[in-house]
Amino acid sequence: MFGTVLIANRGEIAVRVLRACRELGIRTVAVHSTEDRDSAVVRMADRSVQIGPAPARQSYLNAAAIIEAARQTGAEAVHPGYGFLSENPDFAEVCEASGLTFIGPPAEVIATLGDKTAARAAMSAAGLPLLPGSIEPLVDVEGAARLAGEIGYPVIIKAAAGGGGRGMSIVEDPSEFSRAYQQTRGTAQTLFGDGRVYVERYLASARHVEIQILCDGYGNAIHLGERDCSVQRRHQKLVEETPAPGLPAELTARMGEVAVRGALATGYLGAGTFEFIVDTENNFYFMEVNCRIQVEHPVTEAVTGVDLITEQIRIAAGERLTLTQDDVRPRGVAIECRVNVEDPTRNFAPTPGVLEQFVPPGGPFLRVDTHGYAGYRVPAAYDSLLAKVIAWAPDRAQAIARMRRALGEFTIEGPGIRTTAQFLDRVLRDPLFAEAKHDTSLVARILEADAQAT
Amino acid sequence: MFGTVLIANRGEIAVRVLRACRELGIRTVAVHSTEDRDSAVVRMADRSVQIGPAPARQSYLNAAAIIEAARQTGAEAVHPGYGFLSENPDFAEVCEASGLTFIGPPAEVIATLGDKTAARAAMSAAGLPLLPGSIEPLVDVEGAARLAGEIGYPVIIKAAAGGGGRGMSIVEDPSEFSRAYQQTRGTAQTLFGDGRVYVERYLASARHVEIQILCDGYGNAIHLGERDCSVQRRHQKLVEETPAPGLPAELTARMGEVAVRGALATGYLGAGTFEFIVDTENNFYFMEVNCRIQVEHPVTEAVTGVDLITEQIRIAAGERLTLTQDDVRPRGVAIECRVNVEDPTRNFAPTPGVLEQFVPPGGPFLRVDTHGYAGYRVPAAYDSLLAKVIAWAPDRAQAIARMRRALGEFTIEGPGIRTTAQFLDRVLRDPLFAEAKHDTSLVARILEADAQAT
Amino acid sequence: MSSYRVPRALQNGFDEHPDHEVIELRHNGLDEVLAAVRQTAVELLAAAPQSPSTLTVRAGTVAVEMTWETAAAATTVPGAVLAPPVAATIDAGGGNILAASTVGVFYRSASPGAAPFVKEGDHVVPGQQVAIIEAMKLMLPVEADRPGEVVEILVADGESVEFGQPLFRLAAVEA
Amino acid sequence: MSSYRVPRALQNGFDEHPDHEVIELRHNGLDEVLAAVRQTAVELLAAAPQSPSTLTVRAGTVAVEMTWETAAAATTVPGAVLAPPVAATIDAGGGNILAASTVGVFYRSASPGAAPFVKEGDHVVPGQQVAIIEAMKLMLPVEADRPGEVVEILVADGESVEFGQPLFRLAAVEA
Repeated sequence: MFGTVLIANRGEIAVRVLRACRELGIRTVAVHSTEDRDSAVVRMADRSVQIGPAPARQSYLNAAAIIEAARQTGAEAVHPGYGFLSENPDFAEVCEASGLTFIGPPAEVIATLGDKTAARAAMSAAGLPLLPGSIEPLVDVEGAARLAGEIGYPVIIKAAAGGGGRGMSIVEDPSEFSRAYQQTRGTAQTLFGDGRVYVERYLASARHVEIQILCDGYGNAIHLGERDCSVQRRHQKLVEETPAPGLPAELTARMGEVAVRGALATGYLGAGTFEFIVDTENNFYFMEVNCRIQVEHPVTEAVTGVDLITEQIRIAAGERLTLTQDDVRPRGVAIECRVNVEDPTRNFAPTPGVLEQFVPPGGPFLRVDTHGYAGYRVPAAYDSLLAKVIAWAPDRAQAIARMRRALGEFTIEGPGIRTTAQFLDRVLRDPLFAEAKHDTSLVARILEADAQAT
Repeated sequence: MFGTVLIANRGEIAVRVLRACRELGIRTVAVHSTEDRDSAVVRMADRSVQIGPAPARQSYLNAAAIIEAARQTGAEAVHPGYGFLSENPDFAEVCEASGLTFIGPPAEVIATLGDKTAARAAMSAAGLPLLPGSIEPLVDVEGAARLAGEIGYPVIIKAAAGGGGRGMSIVEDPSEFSRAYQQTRGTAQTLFGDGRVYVERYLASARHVEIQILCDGYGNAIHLGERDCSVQRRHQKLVEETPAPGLPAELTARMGEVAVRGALATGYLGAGTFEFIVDTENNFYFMEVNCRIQVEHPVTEAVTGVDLITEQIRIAAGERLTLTQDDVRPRGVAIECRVNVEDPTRNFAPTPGVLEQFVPPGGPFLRVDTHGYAGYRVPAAYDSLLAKVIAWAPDRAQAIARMRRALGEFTIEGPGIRTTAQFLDRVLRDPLFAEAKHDTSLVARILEADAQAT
Repeated sequence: MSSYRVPRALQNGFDEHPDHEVIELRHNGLDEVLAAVRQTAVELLAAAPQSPSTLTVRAGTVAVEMTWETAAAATTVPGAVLAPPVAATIDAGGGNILAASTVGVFYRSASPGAAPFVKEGDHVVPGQQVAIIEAMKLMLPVEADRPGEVVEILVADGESVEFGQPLFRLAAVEA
Repeated sequence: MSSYRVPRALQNGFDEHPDHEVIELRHNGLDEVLAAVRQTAVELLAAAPQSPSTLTVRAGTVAVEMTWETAAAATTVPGAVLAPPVAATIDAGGGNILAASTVGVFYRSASPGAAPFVKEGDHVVPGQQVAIIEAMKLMLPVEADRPGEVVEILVADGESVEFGQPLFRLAAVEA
C-alpha cells in the first residue's frame, strides 16, 4: 500500500479522498491554489503545497506544478478526484513517466474512452447496444443526411471530441439537417480543434441510468448496480438515486453485465461508470464511459456498503478485488442531493461569499460530504457544489422523507449566500418524482410551472 | 398515526426523536427547562413549552408540568427518551390517565421489570438463565450467609430497588459477609426507602452483552441482535459495538431467542433491551431489562437498517411489526463512541461551558447524533454526553480505523471545555480492545497503566 | 391521584443517567460517601438551581459518579414527592414582574363570573392572592411576593402560560 | 515532453465540472454564444484571478452553463498549451518581495559551484535574472520585475519552494 498519496483536487471530493487515505493509514498531501489556502482539505492534510493562483489552468490543471509537488513531498500516488485532470490521458501519462501511480485507468484507456467515436466503436464491438447512428465519423453532408434518414428523425449531431452538452445539435426535420450539420462541424472545429461529428437517434423522453464498475489488474471486474441521474438542470445532475425507481431488476442486471463486458474488453482499471439512456420502452443504449470516481458515488456506497474510494486506492496499489459479484448485495434505497451555492430565483447564478453559519444535518441513515465550515469563504473561481446530502432508507418513500427532513435542517447563511436546498426539496415533493414517473425533462417542467405560477 | 408528539427529554436523544417524528410527518413539541431555552431541540421543534427551572426534579422529572404542556399543545403521545421519566411506571400511568399515549411499555410491565427481584423471578419462570443466587429477597442474615456459602464466594449483595451501581457490595470472604449484608440493607433503606436485598454469584471477569428487542401489541416479538458494552468506566458505557466481537453466532442467537421469550412472557411492548453478562466460558446470565430506548441504539440501527425510534412510535400508535425475525439481517460492524464534555486528566470531571467551535466529523459510513452546535452553552445541570459518533464498516478493523479517523476530525473548543474524544481513541488503539480480548475491566486497566506511565 | 405518590423511578433514584451498569464495584464505605453526597445535594438544592453538579464533581472520589445525578438525587431525599411546584411567584427579569411558577391555565378570578382577585391600580401586599393557575385540575394560588401596585396584567383570563411567563407588572409603593 | 502537448481533456475542454450529461439540447445559435463566452473568458483571464465566474453568470443565457468552467475554458483558447507558468515574478505581500512563480527547486546560480546570480547588497534592474527555479527538469529563470537592492535572500540554495513563496526582499532605490 502507498505511504503517501497526493490529492490533485479541491472541495468535497478532496476531503472524501483524504478520509479514505486516513482510514487506510496513508499520509496525505493536499495541493491548492492561493484561493484555497484555508480550505478544509488543506487544514486536514498531513502536508499541503500551494501550486498556483486561483485560475484552475495555473493550479488544479497545472500538471507540472502537481508533479513537482508530489516529488517535493515524496508522494507515491496521485488521486485526481473528478473533473480537473481526472480524465486527462496526458496527465496520467506524465504521472507514470514521473514514477507516480495515477489512481485511475491507464492513459491509453482514458484516451480511447474519451473519444466518443472510438468509445462507440469499442463498445459496439463488445456487443453493447448503441443508439442507431454512425460508428465512424461522417465524411460528407450527403452521406450524413442519408444516414439521418435511415435512422429516423429527430436525430442529434454530436462532435466526436465533444462532451458536457457542448458541440451538438438536435434536428427535428430533414430540411434543417444540412445547415445544422455544417454549423455543428464549425462549432466542433472552433471549440475542440476537431471538426469530426457523428449522428444518432435523438430520444425526447429518456432516463439517465449509469452503472458503477470496479476492475482490478488481474482481470476481475464487477458492477455495483445502477444510479438514476435523471433529475438534471441543463445537463447538471441535481439528484441521484439507486436503485433506479421503476426499472425491472432484470433490466438493470443486464445493464450491469454488459458494462462489465465493456470494461473487460477495453482493459479498464479501477472505478468507472458506464452511462446509458433508457427509453420509455425500457430499451437501453450505451452513451459514454466516465473514467473517474463520480460525484454521486455515495449512493452506491450507501446501498452496497462498499467504500469506492478505498477500492480505487487498493486497486491502484496492485491489490486484487476482494469482492465478487455475489458479494454485492444492494440493500434499501439511497438518494443524493447536491446543495450548490446558487440562487434558484436568479437562474441559478452562483452566490460565492462567506458562510457565517454552516450546520449540516445529522442523525440516522444520513451522510453529508462537504468542504464547508462556519467561516469558510466560498470562492467564485470554482464549482458551486458545497455539500452532498445522502439519505438511506429501506424504501424510496422513507428515503425521500428523510432527505426532506435533512434539507430542512441544513443551515447555511452568509451575506449574499443562497443555496439550492429549498429547490431540491421542491423537486423531491413533485408528484412526478414521488411516483418515479419523471425523466430528464423534470426540472425544466418544474421551472416552467413555477414561472407560470408566479 | 399521531398528529403531535411531545418529547419529554433533552440533549441528543430529544433531537433523535424529533428527527424520527419529522420523517413520519408528526408535529413535535419540545419541553424544556429555563436552562435549555436555546437548546437544539427547542430550535428545531414545531412548538416548545418551558416547564420549569434547571433542576430536573422541577422540569424534566416534573410529570405534572409535562402533562399540562401536552394538554396545552394538543399532543397525543409522549416520547420519554432515556433517563428522566422513561422508566417511571407512575408517569406512564399518569399519561394514560390523561389520555396520552406513553411511548413505551405499559406501567405494570415497567413496574415489574424495574424491581430486580420481581424481574429475576419473572425471567427465571420464563426459563432465562440467572446467576446462582436468591430469587426472593432475603429475610435474615443467617439465611443469607448460608445461601452465600452455597453460591460460592465472591458474591455480590444487591438492593432489590437498586440500580446504577448503587446499593451493592461485593464480598470476597465469608468473614466479611454479615457486616456487608447489614451495611447494604442500611444503604438500600436510606437510598431507596426499601431495605430489601438479594445475593448472587459475583463474576470478576465478564462482558456486558445486551439484546435489542421489539414487540408490537399483537403478540409479535423479534430481536435485533446484540450489543457489546464492556468498555465502561465505573458502570458508565464509553464504547458500544455490534456484533459482540469473538462471541459465537450461535451463542448470541440463543441469547436473542431467550430475550424474545422473556419479553413475550412479561407482555412487553415497544423497544427494550435485555442485559446479560457473559463469563469467560461463554455462559450467559440475565441481569435486567431496560424498558426504554438506549443511548447505544444506533449501532443496532447501523447494521440492521432498522430505525428503532420510528418502530417505537409506530408500535405505540397501534401498528403491527412489519419486520419478521428473518427480515433482520445484520450487515458488517458498527461501533459507537460517546463523546462527553469531561476532563479525563481530572478524573473525568465535567467541564460545562460554551462551545466556541463545534465541527462534528462527516463522510462515508459515519453518523453523529448530537445536540451541540457552535455557540451552544453546555449546562452544568445535566448529563455530560455531548455527541455520539457511530462508525460502520464491513469488518471490525475497518470500523475501528474509521472511528479513529472520525474522532481525530471532531473539533470541539471553548473556554474550559475538555472532551473524552482523545481518551476514546486511546481505548480504540489498546491491543486488548483491538483483539477483542477485553472485558469490563479494560478502562480501569488503561487508566492504571497510564497513571503508572506518567 | 397517582402522580402524587412517590414514583418508583424516583425511588430507584439516580436514573437520570440511563446507562449505569452493575458488574463490579468494590465495597468501600459506600453508605458514608452516599450520606455525604446526599447531604450536599440537599443543601445545594436548597440553594440556587445549577451549582451542585460542578461542586460535587470537584470532590474527586466515588462521589464523582453521583454528581450528574444531583438534580434527581435530591428527589430521593426521604419524603420528597412529585408535586407541582408550590405557587410562590418567582422573579423573571426586572424586579417588578410576577411570573408563573408552573405550566398551566391562568385565571384572574376564583370562579367564572366572579370578581377578579386584582385589577390594574390595585395595591397588593406580600402573600395576597392575585390569580390562580390550574395545572392538572389542581388550582394553584398565585400570590404576590412583595408589596406593589398592579400596573399591568400581562396574560388574559383563561390563557395557557408556561413556567416563568410574566403575569403581572407591579410598581413599587411606599411601605 | 508529453505534458507540453495539449492534453486531450483540455481539448474536450470544460470538463472541470464532472457531470455534464448529453441528453437533450435545443440548437439555438450555439457557436455565436460560445464565441462570445470564449471571448469574455479570454479577456477576463487576462485580468485578475477570480471574477470571470461571477461576471459571465450574470449573462443569464445559455452562457450561464459555461461560467463555472471559465478557468478551464480559457485553456481551450486555440493555441493554449499546458506549460509551467512563465517565470515572471509575482508580488506577494509588501511591494518589496520577489516571490516564486511556480513550485520547484530554488537555485541561486546557473550551475553547482558557479557564482550566484545576485548576492545581498547587489542592485538589480527589471528583467535581470536573479535565480533559477527547476520544475520538472525545466530551468525557469527568476527575474526581477523592478529595480531595487537585494537586502535579503529568503530561501537557501537547492531548497524546494511553493507557488508564491517569498524568495528575495528588495529595497527601493533611486532610479
